[in-house]
Amino acid sequence: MEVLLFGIAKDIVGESQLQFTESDKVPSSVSELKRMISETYPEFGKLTSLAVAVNSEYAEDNVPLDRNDEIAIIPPVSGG
Amino acid sequence: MEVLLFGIAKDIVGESQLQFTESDKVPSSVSELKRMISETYPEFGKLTSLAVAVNSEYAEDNVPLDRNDEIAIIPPVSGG
Amino acid sequence: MDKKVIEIVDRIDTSQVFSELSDAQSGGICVFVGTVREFTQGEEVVSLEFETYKKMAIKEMDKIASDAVEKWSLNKVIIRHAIGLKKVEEPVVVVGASSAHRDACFEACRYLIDTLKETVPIWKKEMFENKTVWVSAHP
Amino acid sequence: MDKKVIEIVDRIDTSQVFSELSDAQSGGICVFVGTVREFTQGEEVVSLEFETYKKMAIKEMDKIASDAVEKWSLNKVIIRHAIGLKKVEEPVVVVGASSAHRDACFEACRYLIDTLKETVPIWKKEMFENKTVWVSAHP
Repeated sequence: MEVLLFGIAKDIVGESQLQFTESDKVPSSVSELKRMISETYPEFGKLTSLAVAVNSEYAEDNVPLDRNDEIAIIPPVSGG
Repeated sequence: MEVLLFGIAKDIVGESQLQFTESDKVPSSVSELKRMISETYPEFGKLTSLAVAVNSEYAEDNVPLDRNDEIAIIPPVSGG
Repeated sequence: MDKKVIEIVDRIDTSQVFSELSDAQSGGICVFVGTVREFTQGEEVVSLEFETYKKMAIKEMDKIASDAVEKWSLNKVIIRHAIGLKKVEEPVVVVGASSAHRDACFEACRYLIDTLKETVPIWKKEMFENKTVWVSAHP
Repeated sequence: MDKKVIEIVDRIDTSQVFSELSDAQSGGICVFVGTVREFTQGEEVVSLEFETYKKMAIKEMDKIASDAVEKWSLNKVIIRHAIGLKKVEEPVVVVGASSAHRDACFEACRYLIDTLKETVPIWKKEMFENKTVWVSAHP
């Protein structure tokens, strides 16, 4: 499973994508993904907000993740 | 004394200026001017509002008029 | 460019207005353009004709601009009105404000057009197929 | 032209926006342009850099535009955002609405920019002389 990273999320991880390759460590829901990245990279816990997009739509915590989904971490937006 | 006319005021009078030539009929204040033109041209009484400018500033009813002033009838404005 | 641009013109060019309002201290620019609409209250408008008492109109527009600059700490402001015959879709008025933050330029821009319509001696005649009407003249 | 213009571009040209929003049924066009301001909280900004998740950003911008068209019966609407490096005074975003009356285009324009800032996945990095900051990232 691949997770796209943007803005400060990319800086925190140091990559533009996260790879979940071992099947026992692939997050099964939005909330599990958020928990896993915040454990591995505590800097995520300091952000104003943290959202996840599934197939380029904002996804609630209970949304399940499939390895064919396009998944992205959405740190606090600041366009305009 | 000359009084400039614009918009519908010009249409009502049929001229772009009013002339007050006989000294006994020259209005001495804004209110007198308004009364005189409304008597001569009753159409002024039907307008939404009627203002007078003295030296290109809105003037209250009690402002005196001098023959050297630049005087104008300001019918309801509708710019924009 | 001066902080205030106050003009009565024969024809409005909208292409330069954001350049005119550009300022290094501004994060937001809000501009309103009033245009000739084809229908008013269901009747087809052929054209509009604008007339002004120019000397007084410039004075009144300048007061509005100065009040807005002071109230909203604007970096730049524009009030530009066209006169003469205007056809459907043509711009007749442009007002704009440039400020550090967007609240100020939105509020100022709204103030500029609302106050212009109330106080500036400009008169609009609507030309329909079979009649002409001085707008707002009668209740 | 389509009723909605939704774009992410490298460089914004403000000179055509009023032509793009022009419509025979519109009496008012309101446009907001966001530009790079030289100082933020007293510190001198050298430049801004914008990055986006383009596919999702276009979707979110389209939702905002569609909601505004419906709510305010707009004749035309534009949301155009720039990405990449932007220097002081450069435009970074243009939003605009074209409607029969001015209330609608003012309210819609404000809604477009406010909602864009809340939901559209675009990120802004402020570059100062000695540091860079992702705007709004931290409380």
